Formats: sequence, structure tokens, C-alpha cells
Amino acid sequence: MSAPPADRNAEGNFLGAALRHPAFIAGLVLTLLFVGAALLSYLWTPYDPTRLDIAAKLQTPTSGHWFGTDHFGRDIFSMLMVGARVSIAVAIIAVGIGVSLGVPLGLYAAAHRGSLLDEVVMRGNDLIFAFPSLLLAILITAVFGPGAVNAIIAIGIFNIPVFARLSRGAALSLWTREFVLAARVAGKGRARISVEHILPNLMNLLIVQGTIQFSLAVLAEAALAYVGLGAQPPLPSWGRMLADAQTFISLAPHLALFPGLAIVLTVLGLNLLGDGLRDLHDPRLRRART
Amino acid sequence: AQTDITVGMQLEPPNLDPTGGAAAAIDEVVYANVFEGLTRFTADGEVVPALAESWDISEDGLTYTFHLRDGVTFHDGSSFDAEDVKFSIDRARAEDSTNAQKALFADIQSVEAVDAQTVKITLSQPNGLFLFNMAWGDAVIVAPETADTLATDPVGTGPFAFATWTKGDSVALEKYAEYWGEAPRLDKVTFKFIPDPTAAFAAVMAGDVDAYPNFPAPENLEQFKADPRFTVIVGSTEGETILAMNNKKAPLDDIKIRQAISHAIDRQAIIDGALFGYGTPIGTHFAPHNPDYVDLTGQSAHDPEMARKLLDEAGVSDLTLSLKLPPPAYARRGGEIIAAQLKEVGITAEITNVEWAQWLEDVFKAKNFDLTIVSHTEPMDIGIYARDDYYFQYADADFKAILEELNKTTDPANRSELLGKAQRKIADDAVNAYLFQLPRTGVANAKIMGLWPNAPTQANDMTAVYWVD
Amino acid sequence: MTLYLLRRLLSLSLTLLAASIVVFLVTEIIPGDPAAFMMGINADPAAIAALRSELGLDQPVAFRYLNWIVGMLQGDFGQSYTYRVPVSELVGDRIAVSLPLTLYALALSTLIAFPAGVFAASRRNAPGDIAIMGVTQLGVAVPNFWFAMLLVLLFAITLQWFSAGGFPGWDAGVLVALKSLTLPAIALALPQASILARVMRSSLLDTLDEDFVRTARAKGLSRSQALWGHALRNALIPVLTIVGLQFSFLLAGGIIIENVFYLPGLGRLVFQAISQRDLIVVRSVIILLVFAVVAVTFLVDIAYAIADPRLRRQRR
Amino acid sequence: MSVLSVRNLDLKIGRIPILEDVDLTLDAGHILGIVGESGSGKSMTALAIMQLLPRAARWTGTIEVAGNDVGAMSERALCTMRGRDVSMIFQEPMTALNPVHTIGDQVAEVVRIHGEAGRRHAHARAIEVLGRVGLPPDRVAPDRYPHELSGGQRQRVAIAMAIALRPKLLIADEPTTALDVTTQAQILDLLRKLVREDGMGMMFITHDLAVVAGLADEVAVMKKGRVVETGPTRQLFRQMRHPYTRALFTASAHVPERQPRIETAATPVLEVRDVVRDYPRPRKNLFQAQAPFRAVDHVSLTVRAGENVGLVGESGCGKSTLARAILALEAVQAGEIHLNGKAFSSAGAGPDIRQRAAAQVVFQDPYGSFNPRHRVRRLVSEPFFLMPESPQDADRERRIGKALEDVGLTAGDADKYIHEFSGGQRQRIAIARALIIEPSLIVLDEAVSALDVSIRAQILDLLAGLSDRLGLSYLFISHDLTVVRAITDRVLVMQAGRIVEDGSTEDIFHNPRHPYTRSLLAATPSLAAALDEPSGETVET
Ligand SMILES: Nc1ncnc2c1ncn2[C@@H]1O[C@H](COP(=O)(O)OP(=O)(O)OP(=O)(O)O)[C@@H](O)[C@H]1O
Ligand SMILES: Nc1ncnc2c1ncn2[C@@H]1O[C@H](COP(=O)(O)OP(=O)(O)OP(=O)(O)O)[C@@H](O)[C@H]1O
Ligand SMILES: [Mg+2]
Ligand SMILES: [Mg+2]
Repeated sequence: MSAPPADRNAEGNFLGAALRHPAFIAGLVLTLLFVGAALLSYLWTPYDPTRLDIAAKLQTPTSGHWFGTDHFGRDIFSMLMVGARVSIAVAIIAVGIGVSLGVPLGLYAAAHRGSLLDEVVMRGNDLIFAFPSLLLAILITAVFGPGAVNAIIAIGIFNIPVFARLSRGAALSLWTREFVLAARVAGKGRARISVEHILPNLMNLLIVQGTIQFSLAVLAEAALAYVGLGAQPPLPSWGRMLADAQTFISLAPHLALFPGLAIVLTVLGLNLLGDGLRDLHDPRLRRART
Repeated sequence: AQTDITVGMQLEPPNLDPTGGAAAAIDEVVYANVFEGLTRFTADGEVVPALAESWDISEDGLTYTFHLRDGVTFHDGSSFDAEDVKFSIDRARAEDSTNAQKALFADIQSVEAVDAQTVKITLSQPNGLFLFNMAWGDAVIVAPETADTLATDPVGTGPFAFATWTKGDSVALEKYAEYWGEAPRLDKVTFKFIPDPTAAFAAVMAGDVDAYPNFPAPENLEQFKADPRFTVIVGSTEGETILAMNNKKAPLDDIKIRQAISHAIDRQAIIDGALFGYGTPIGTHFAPHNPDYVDLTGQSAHDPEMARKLLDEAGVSDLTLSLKLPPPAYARRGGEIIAAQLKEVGITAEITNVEWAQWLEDVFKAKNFDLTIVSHTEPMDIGIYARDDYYFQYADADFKAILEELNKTTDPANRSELLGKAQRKIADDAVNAYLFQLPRTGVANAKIMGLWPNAPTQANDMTAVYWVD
Repeated sequence: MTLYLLRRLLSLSLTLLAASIVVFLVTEIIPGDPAAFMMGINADPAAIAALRSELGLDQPVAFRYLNWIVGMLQGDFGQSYTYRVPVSELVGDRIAVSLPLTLYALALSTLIAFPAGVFAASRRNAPGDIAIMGVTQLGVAVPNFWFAMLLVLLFAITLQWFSAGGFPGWDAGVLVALKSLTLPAIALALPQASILARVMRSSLLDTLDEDFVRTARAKGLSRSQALWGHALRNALIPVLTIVGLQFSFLLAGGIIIENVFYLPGLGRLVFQAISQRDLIVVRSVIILLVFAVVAVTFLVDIAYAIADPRLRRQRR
Repeated sequence: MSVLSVRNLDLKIGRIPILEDVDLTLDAGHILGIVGESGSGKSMTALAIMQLLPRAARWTGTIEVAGNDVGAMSERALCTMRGRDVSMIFQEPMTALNPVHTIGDQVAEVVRIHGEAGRRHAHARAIEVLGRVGLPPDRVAPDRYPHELSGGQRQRVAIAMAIALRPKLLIADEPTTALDVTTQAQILDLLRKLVREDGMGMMFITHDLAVVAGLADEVAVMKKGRVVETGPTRQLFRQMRHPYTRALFTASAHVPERQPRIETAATPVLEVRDVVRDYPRPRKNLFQAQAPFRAVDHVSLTVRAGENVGLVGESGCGKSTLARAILALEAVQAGEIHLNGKAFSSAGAGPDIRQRAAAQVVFQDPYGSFNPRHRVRRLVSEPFFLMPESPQDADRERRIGKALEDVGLTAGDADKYIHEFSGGQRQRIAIARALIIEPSLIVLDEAVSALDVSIRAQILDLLAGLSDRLGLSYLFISHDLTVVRAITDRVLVMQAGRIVEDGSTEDIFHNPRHPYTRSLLAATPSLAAALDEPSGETVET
């Protein structure tokens, strides 16, 4: 007989299931930790992360400086807090660009399947996919100059086809669903159906993919900052902290350790969260678990 | 003892023709090793005879007659004579020349091969620096037959001949058996290009390179010092590192503001923070190891109070300036420190890291900047302050007059005085904030002798290098 | 099948054409003049102009684009501005490093991921599975350049088992060369292996839930016989896609790793070429990489058809 | 001798009880039919016997297969048993075969895996067995892949795999639900023949009483995880001691009462003229396009006011395509469609939106036809969009309430989400949605096929009542002839995109003229016919 739709009981026991999903909880906690640190950094950091104290440079962790100080004597903990802000902001906006351009394109292409525009959108996606992403990002920043904004654009561009493809694929299968046919019998146009019926049913998928893209964006931002193309000093950024720490790796390993861990844990948290969300939205898995 | 050596360098030369490119890395590989000029620099910056054994200078200082050395051959076996000299110099100063330092030849009116061993060069005006100019890597002598292929297959007269170039990795030189001078003690020299400072550290530590004369990460020198396997060589370069200011752009056209910036800066903190203590503070655009150097650092001593006062007097508050930083670590790190120091006196410096190409376009050519940090590594380059269209846009008439007089002067004492005057003038006008003389910090296997400690020019002269057991 | 191949080839060339235009335009608007860069800070404007005309930079844009394209079609990628040698020669040297490195990393990543994924899938939710999935979660999260730094710290500086980087060239002997590529390959392979293992596992789990696996079990196959004999080949398709993507990613994505280990690879070549404004090298290498991506996707598609008879038929 | 004996089988998945106290026995050479509604535990019983239960399942009781207690067997022994002593055919022939192995290999594998023969010999056996199930190598080569076969052929391959080693027990779990009637009839014949020839025992699971009545020697009726009644087929159906059995029986033979008021004189509600629907096929090569696939081939039909017209035909003959064309959900390549005498759509011209309200639709899938994220209120009122001035506020509420009440729900249900309803209720909501703007025609595409028999009966009653009360016309699409016979006045028979016969329902069923119609009718299992038949066919052993 027919399979129940993916989210038949989506709203009902989501919370309960979520609370019993250890990976989801771990991911949520890690993510909230870093988001919290980022938000807190607007109000308070232990030290001013841009204040140099050359005399106090390269201190190992102490009770005064929890994570020690860097080569300019800046407080690493404070820098990490503000760095979280940069990473998260860059990632959010970059993924936001991907979603806000990719999803409409994908929806449009699906609604007009086989049309010229569909073809153009899909080929355009292929084209972006075919480019080596880091290289193109470097090129983009070479054109516009380095900086957080341009890192966002560079990362954002590569998010567009991801979301366009995802939403087109999922939308195509939704278009054959009977509730969409019913809406068409009710006289609704393609655009309206895309917004009223297709989009809401893509939400879960988009949230899951969004989380994953978010973690990839954090990594990409770190990589760009590492090669010097991310947020510019004095704004701290995890990738640049790592790049700066490189030459101190045998002298003061903690300089590289903490930003590295920050990246790893954030990405880990987001991935766990994404996996958790996917499990929770997939009734087949949810049933097997409960 | 070992007769081959691997020398680490940060940048790979784009090509190997010192007369056709500006990159310092070219000279670092080929200067004095593969190519020689009429004169050359020694380790301490003196100009001595090279392919010219001796020379006579006419009374009016306009005619130089060079007597060339005998028995010199190029690496391809062809012999060296006056025609080669004439060809090389004419080529460098020709209309369509792509010599990066064409200015070196600007005063030459004619070159004449008197006979096989004699060359007469006539100048259009006396030039106290002419012999000095001829010692540059851009003035080396090449043979007409090979001139077009020097970029990839350099053929010179030096003690080492070019062997192989593994692009992206290394250039190897081999001892040239027919060398006219004293034979080098090494049979093989390999220059290995390791741009990443961490990789450089690891490579030295792991023994992949034997010497790294211009080590990019001063923070690691302590570790090398502590390790008996290595010696650390600390010397100086010709690089005056300055915080350049755009003198014509408001508000930096106000001397008070420029002075305020100079006083806001704590040189020692920059040297400690960016270079881990290596480097000599300077107060003007002149190398401290030069006998004519005048120490003017006191004139712009670190004094935030004073800086704030000057800003008040100039009537500015909430000043925001752009600070464009080229790639070298001294600039990037120094820039962060300077930004923090300027913040202390209420100036916001907005940092933009730029690549060299961008710096050249944006800062140097378009003069679209407020502040930037650069090390001017050409020797004796205070003359740039007299250039009309130079990027920091000083071109002060009085200063130009001083320099004009200097050019005409050959008497050492007078020259010395004029140089002092020039140094004071730019310091008084606070044209730029003068930071430090760029150090040359190298590391080498403790058994290697004969490396240059200083860098009077960009070179890794391997002629006198040898291993002890 | 031939029709399908023809169509794919056509769209492949269109993609390349579009990519060439994009790359050309992007490199065209990069601020910074190659000639000025090469001549340095004290250069005479006349000398810069002379160099510009020598490099052909003073010709109109459209002309230069066509020149480049026509040249490439004839196998002539032009001359590097800075190195002054044919780009093809430069690229050839670098591919001799990048390609083996890519294949090495890919081999490592598949060799690790494949058994790990299969093992985890066959023990769904057992401790072994959870452990492997935990490790791969970490592997995905670790930035490879950071991991590379740690590898250098441990194996090159502390233990001195490997050299810290550099590439002695293939002339130094295959084993020596491979040894120098080992740390970089590990650094590249770890995140890829993690991704691959996860895809392998989930794809296999999906397949294990399929009806035909149940049918196989009903025939009397044991759990592992059903896994190896029936599920694996069906599970391979998404894995192949990822392997294909990884190939092209690694070919260019090694830039940072190549920097950390100062390997003279393709990635570093472009990176350096960008900063030196050796635009012709930038263009040609990027087009080459795009070509590699498209070609690999094409090959993966063909591999699909081999793995899955349904596709063979559809495309005939 | 009994090949299967299940005693006191209790089964839980997680904490949820699935089966309780199930007892079954089956003798060699006999067919045991298991019937019951969806979810009653039929498949779980089968899987318990095979010991292929979901991971979370726990069971107690005794299951003996050919004298062996499966509960006491090791996994290795179970592997030896499966496929050799007991094998199973699954419901879905499309997915039960491995797409990347040839059918010959898949059949041979059973032989090989049990060490009965080497590779070459196993292959010979596979060819032989495939021949037995009607797939001789000269017609269907054993090196074909599953996707190169039709559904019926695939099911035969699955059967071949199951009988390759002549098992003592064969479990067939709804092996024909995915097939059209003609193919179903062939498969049933084949299975029957195999049981009789090889003397194996077969457990045949289905929800279709008619099928089981014509096939099984004994029947067990399941409800909510329990066996409520067992007995020899004919006896059980004659006596029907358990009320549930009786309910099942009446429901599956249910004919709603109708008083049709067909207005022959008035303009037809729907007029389809010469409609063609082509699907493009991939090009043969770069220069040569392939002729398109014609799914609907010059079809004309009329539906008059108050009339219920059935459209029957086997799977893939173009019924749904025609329905979509009528509703102008897809463009047609030729012909035109008129609603209430006015042109609605035609080749080259899009639908006349103002007319849309006249024709509404109810689809097959009660789960898939609603957006799960909207409340019933919004779902039901979606067609208001078609009205120039859609009713607002109180009027809107009133009409939503009325539509829900019309289909036997309450106005209060408007606030619920769709997942809070059962399948039958959902189908009612779908009908309410179609009714709410008072169309003159409702197209019902397999609207009751997904429902259990008892619910199906309710919905049929509802439809009949609505049509009588509101003077609605239906175009009722189904492959289930029994249902069509129960609810329609006139029937159109469709084959390969064409209407081959058109006549009043009674006429068509009693006096089919077209050979295709005849074969269709002959293949349709009939409960009444099966029970009337003399018992000659059943061979007692
Ligand atoms: N994997 C599973 N996990 C949990 N519950 C399940 C699982 N599979 C089936 N069930 C439940 O077990 C019960 C019996 O299911 P079963 O498949 O045996 O029904 P059925 O009689 O075969 O129905 P149908 O006619 O629809 O095939 C149902 O309530 C179903 O929801
Ligand atoms: N979008 C499409 N593209 C190509 N062919 C199609 C498409 N939709 C349907 N067909 C084909 O058209 C024919 C008729 O399909 P249709 O769905 O109308 O059959 P049906 O009679 O409703 O069958 P069923 O009883 O299985 O629902 C089938 O052969 C089908 O494969
Ligand atoms: Mg079932
Ligand atoms: Mg249909």
C-alpha cells in the first residue's frame, strides 16, 4: 500500500524524540555553546581582543588568561569568542545567500521543468560545480580584495547550486504528488503552488542541508582566513589565528590548539545537529529508534 | 668536508635573468654566483672591481674607462670582451628595454668598446653613484648570443653555472671549472624554495636545507640558537621599513597629524612584536650601519600624550585612516601592532591586507591609501624623496635642492654633510613614520662558514662558502 | 549509448566554453598589472610598457580571448608571463606531483573508507559502528591544514620519520618520491575518507533495507552474504559520485596542503600565479581543472552504467 | 504431515504487541489462505516463520517448519532452512529482485547457496525452473536484467527463486496485488499448479477474499494480530461464524443502493472529443526523433448529468493520463474537452480557468493528496480559490462545515491536521474538498483502491448517496471491476490508449462484446463464483 508521507507525525512527537537522541543533543549543546559565546562577545569578553600587550606574549594558559596569550600578548580566549562571531556571521550570511538565491531558482526550475530556464539554471549549476571552489574563492577575493564580505560572497556563490539542485530535485518529486495536483485542480498557478505547497514541504530538507552547509561554510571561512583572505585584522578570525600560530607550533602549541579545537568542535556540533535533525525528520529512522 | 649545499629561500624567482625582472629572488640566486658586473658589492657593502680589473675616471667625472679582466669566459665557453659589456649596457638602457632598474643607466650617454679589454662609458652629467650603480644585479654583463634565453637558461661569467631548475621546487648550480677567479669550495649549490615559514622551520629542523640565510620567522630563532646543530646569523639589510603616509591626501597633508602618528608609534614594541627583537629602530630614511647615518629616533620618540596633543592642535578627532599591508610578515604583523598603537591615541586604522600586485596598482600607482608599511630595500635610496610622482607624494622643493647638490658633489665630507641634511629634512617634515632597519636573520648548519651576515644587496653569494668537519 | 556519449560530449564542451569565458573575464578584472608586478617598485614606466607589449597585454580583450582559446584548441596554452616558459611545460611538471598525490590520497581514502563503511553498516548501532561513526564525525570536522600542521609537528619535527615537506622529484626514485607524498596524502585523505565512509555506510544501510535484500535472505543467504553479494554493488552508486567529486576536489583542493608541505603542485602554481598576476597560467590551469571535473563526472557516469544495468538500457 | 505449525505465537515490536496467540497449521500439498485487513499482522506472521523479523521484534511461542522448531535453530541452520525448506514470495515484484544481477543468476544463486550444484549446473537448473514458471530461455533469456521484464514476468522470476529447491513450504505474501487482473490470474494458476504438482504446502496471504476463495483449501481470518476464525474455505465462507468474517465478506461484496437520475436530454456534463495525449520519447539519435508514445489515442466520451461512468482497463492503459487530460492538468496534442457545453480546454489552448470549478477530482492515495502542513480547513477550502469572490468569514466556515458534514465528518474536524485521520477519513476529506464548490463532475481516479474492504464499502455508500442527493456525475476510474460494477451506470473499457467498448454496466458485465473486455472479466476473481464452483479441483492428499 502507499507509503505514509515523510512527516505524518512531524509535529507531534518531535520534541520527545529529540530529547532521546544523544547525537542531536550533543550537536545542539556544542552549537549553542558557540553561538552563545559569539553573542556574549558583543557584551563582554575577558579582555579586549584587539589590545596588544607585547610584554605578555606567548603565555601558556593561566588563571588570568584561560587559553593563554598569542604572539602579540592578546587574550586567546577573548579572540576565540569574537572569532566565533565572525565565523558564524560569515557562515550564516553565506548560507543565506545560497538559500535565498538557490531555493527560488530550484523551485522555478522545477515548476518549469524542461523549459529553457530550467536548462539554463541546471547548466549554470553544473558550471559552478565544475570550478575548483577554493581557487575561485581566491580569485574572487583577488578581484574584490580580501575581507569578510568577500569571503561571504565567495562561499555564498558555491552554496547557490547546492540549494538549487536540492530544492529542484525534491520539488520535482513533490510536483507529482497528488496534493499538488489537487491544488492545480483548484486553479492555482505554478508560482503560487511553489510557495504554498512545495516550499513548506521542502523545509525539513532545507534545514538539514542548511546545517550541513553551515558547517562547511565555517570550514571554508577558516580555510580562506588561513590563506589570508577572510576577515581582516584586527577582527580576530579562527582561520587567521591558526595561520598566525603556525610558526609557533613547536614554540607555543596552544596558539594553534585552541582555534583548531574551536573549529573542530563547531563543525562537529553542526554536523551532529544536522544528522540529528535528519534522523528526527525521517520517520523510518525515528520509528526504529523508539 | 661536504661540498654541496642546499640553501632555503622564501620566494622562487620567476625567471633567472637579473637584467629582465625586478624580483629580489632572481638576484638572490644568480648575483655573484652566476652573473657578474663590472663592479660588485662585497659582504659589507663596499663596491669593488669585478669584471673590470680597474678604471680611470676623467677630471670632469663624465668619462669612465674600464679595463677588463683577462681570460674570462662565459659558461657556454665563449669568451668575454668589451663588446659584451657594450651590448649589455646598451641593451639595458635601450628604448624597449625591460630592465627593471633602467634609472641606473639614465645618465649614460654612450658606451664604446675601445678594444677587446677596454670600455669607455661617457655620462651626460656627473654621478657620484655610478660605480655603485654598476655593481647592481641589473647591470651584470651578459653575452649577446644567450641574452634572449637568460630567463630560463642563464649564462654568465660567475663561479657557478646554472644546472637545473625544478619549477616550484629548486634551482641547482654547479661549480664552473673555467672560472677566472679563485675557485669556489662548493661543487654544487641548490636553492630550495619554501615560502611557508612553518615549512621553512620544519625543513631546517629536519635537515632538508642546510642554510636559510633569510629566515622568515624570527620567532623560531631562539629555538635554533638553543640547538647546537645550528648557528643563527643576524645581520642587517638595506631595508628601511617605514609607515608610509600619503602626504598629499587630507588629513595627512597636515604635518601635525603626521607628527602625531610618528609619536604614537612605539618602535621597540613593533620590533619586539613583529620581529622578536631583531631590527634596529630608525628615525629617518637611512641605513644605521652607514657611516653617514644620523640617529634621529629621539625626535619622534614614542609619546602618546604628545600625539594626542598634536591631534588636538590639528583639530581632528575620530580620525579613520586606511592601512594597506603587503604580504611580508613585517608589514602584516607590524600593521596590527601599529593599528593597536594608533588606537591608543584615538586614530582608527582600517587594515586591508593586499597582495604585491594589488599594492603596486592601488598604493604605488594610484596612490589610493592613507598609510602603508613597506621596507625600501634598495641601497642608498633616500633619493626617492625627491621623486615627483612617488607614492607617498612628498617631492618637497627644498629637499630636491639638497639632493641635486648631493648628486653634483663628489667630496666625501661634503657628501656626508649633505646626506645628514637630507636625513634631517625628511625627519623634520615627518614625511613618513620611520620604523626600523629590516634585519637579516638567517640560520645555518653550524658547520657552514662564509655566509654573508648582511645584505648590502639581495644576494646569496656562495663563492666563499664552505663546510668544516 | 553512442548518442548519449555524443550528447554528454557536447554539453561538456559547452561547459568548458562557458567556464573559459568566466575565467577569462574574472582574471581580466583582477586589479594589478602583470607587467608592473614583474618590473617591481622602481621600474621605469617605459620599461613596463615595453614589457606589456612583449606579453601582448596591449591587445584588445576579445582578441586576446580568441587567441587564448584558439591556442588551447591547438594544444598551445601560451607562455607564462613570469616564468617565460610554455604553460604546458609548467603544468606538466606540476601534474607530475599533483596527480600522483591526488591518486595516492584517493587510494588511501577509499582503502580506509570502504572497509570502515562496510564494517559500520554491517554492525548497525553496535559499538563498532558507533566508534567508527564518531571518528568519521571528527574527521569531517578537522580542517585539513590544521591536521597537516599536527602531522608535521609529530612525524617530521618530533619523530623525524618523514621529511617536513618538499618533493625530491621522481628521478630520486619512486619510493623516495612516494615517501615524501605520504604525509600530504594522509592530510588530504583523512577528511575525504571520513566523508566517504559515512556515505558508504548510509548508502549500504539504505540498500540493506531494500526488498531485494530481504528476498536474498529468504533464499537462505546469510547476513554477510546478502551484504556482499547483493547490497554492495547497489550501494556503490552514491559512493562513486563522491569518489568522482573528491578526485577533482583533491586535484585543486590541495593548495593549502601543498603550501604546508611546500610541494610544487598545481594548486600552489595557481596560487602563486594569482599573486604574481601570471594570468595566463591562472586561466589555463583553472580551465584544465574544470576539464578534469567535467571529464571525471563523465567517467563516473559511465561507471554508473557499468555498475547498474538499468542505466545502460535507458541510454541506448 | 504438517509442513507448518504455529502455536501460541506472540510478537511484539518494541513495546507494541503485533501478534497475539496465533495458531496455524498447514499440511503438505495444501494451500492455507490468510485474509484480513491491512495491518492485521499477516506479513508479520510470515516473517516470523522465515525468522526475518525487524530488529526490534521479539516473539514467543512455537513455530515448526517441516518438523523443525525454528526458535531453537541457530542462524546458520536458519540460513540452510530458508530457501531450501521454506521460501517466500514478496508482494512487490518491482523491488524484490536485485536490479544489478541477471535473473538467471538470481535463480541459480538459490541452488548454489545451498550447495546443491556447482555454478554451471546451477545455471542449468535455473533455466529449467524459469521454464517451469513460464519463462523459457527462448522467450525470456536468463541473462536479462529485472528491469527488462514486465511486472508479471518479474513475479514469475521471484516464484522461480522460491521453488527452485522444491521447498516443503512456500509463503506468498500478497504476490499479486501489484499486478493487473489478467496477469494476476496467470500467476494464481501457476501457483496452484506448482502446489498440486510438487506437493508443497503454500501459505497464501491476501486481503482479497475473492482470490482466496478461488485458491485456498483452508482459510485463516486475521484481525488486529489475532486469528479470529479458521476452517476449510468453503465451509468457513458458508458458515461465517465470526462476526468479523461476516463483516469482511459483506464489505467485499458490497453494492451501494442507488437511485440514479440521469438527465439524458440536458447538455452533457463532460464531453471529450478525439483527445490525444503523447509523451515524447528520447531521441533515437542526434538527427532522428523517436515517434512519441501515445498514451491516449483519439478518445471521445460523454458523461451526462447525474450519470456515473466507469472507466476500466488494465494497468498502464492510459486511464490516469486521460483523467489528467480531462482536468487540463496536462496539455493534449489533439481534441477538445467541453464542460457543461462550454469549451474547457483543447489542443493548443490552455484551460479556461473559469470552468475549472465544474470538474473536481479525488485521487487514489489518501495520504499523498494532502499537504501535511495545512489544517483541514485550509485543505478543504483550497478550491475556493477558483471562485471569483471566494466566500469569507462566516459563510466560508459554514460551507467548510457543510462539506465536512456531507462526507460524514464534523465541522469541528476543520481544525485538525491530516495526520490525525485514518485512511478512510482522509478519503472523505478528499471528497469534501472536491464537493465544496459544488462541481458538476468529479473524477475519481482509483479513489477506493487503497482502502480496506470495509472502509471501501463505506466510501462507496457515501459516493452513491452524494451523487443521488446532489445530482453529481462521476467519472469513476478503477481496475477493480467489482467496484465499478457496484457504482456505475455505464462503463467504458480502455485498452492501450483507446476506448474499445462502451455500454451500460449491466450490458458490459453480462454481455461483453469486445474480446478484451471478455478476457478482463474472465480474469477477475469473483467471490460468489468461487464459492458456487463444485469442489472438484481441490485434490485431497
Ligand atoms: N518494522 C516495523 N516496526 C514497527 N511496527 C511494524 C513494523 N512493520 C509492521 N509493523 C506493524 O505491525 C502491524 C502488522 O503489520 P503487517 O505488515 O503484518 O500487516 P499486514 O496484515 O501484512 O498488512 P498489509 O495488508 O497492509 O500488508 C502493523 O500495525 C504495522 O504497523
Ligand atoms: N509523464 C509520463 N511520461 C511518459 N510516459 C508516461 C508518463 N505518464 C504516464 N506515461 C505512460 O503512459 C501510459 C499510461 O499511463 P497511465 O498512468 O495513464 O496508466 P493507467 O491506466 O492509469 O495505469 P494504472 O492503472 O497503473 O494507474 C503508461 O504506459 C505510462 O508508462
Ligand atoms: Mg503485509
Ligand atoms: Mg492510474
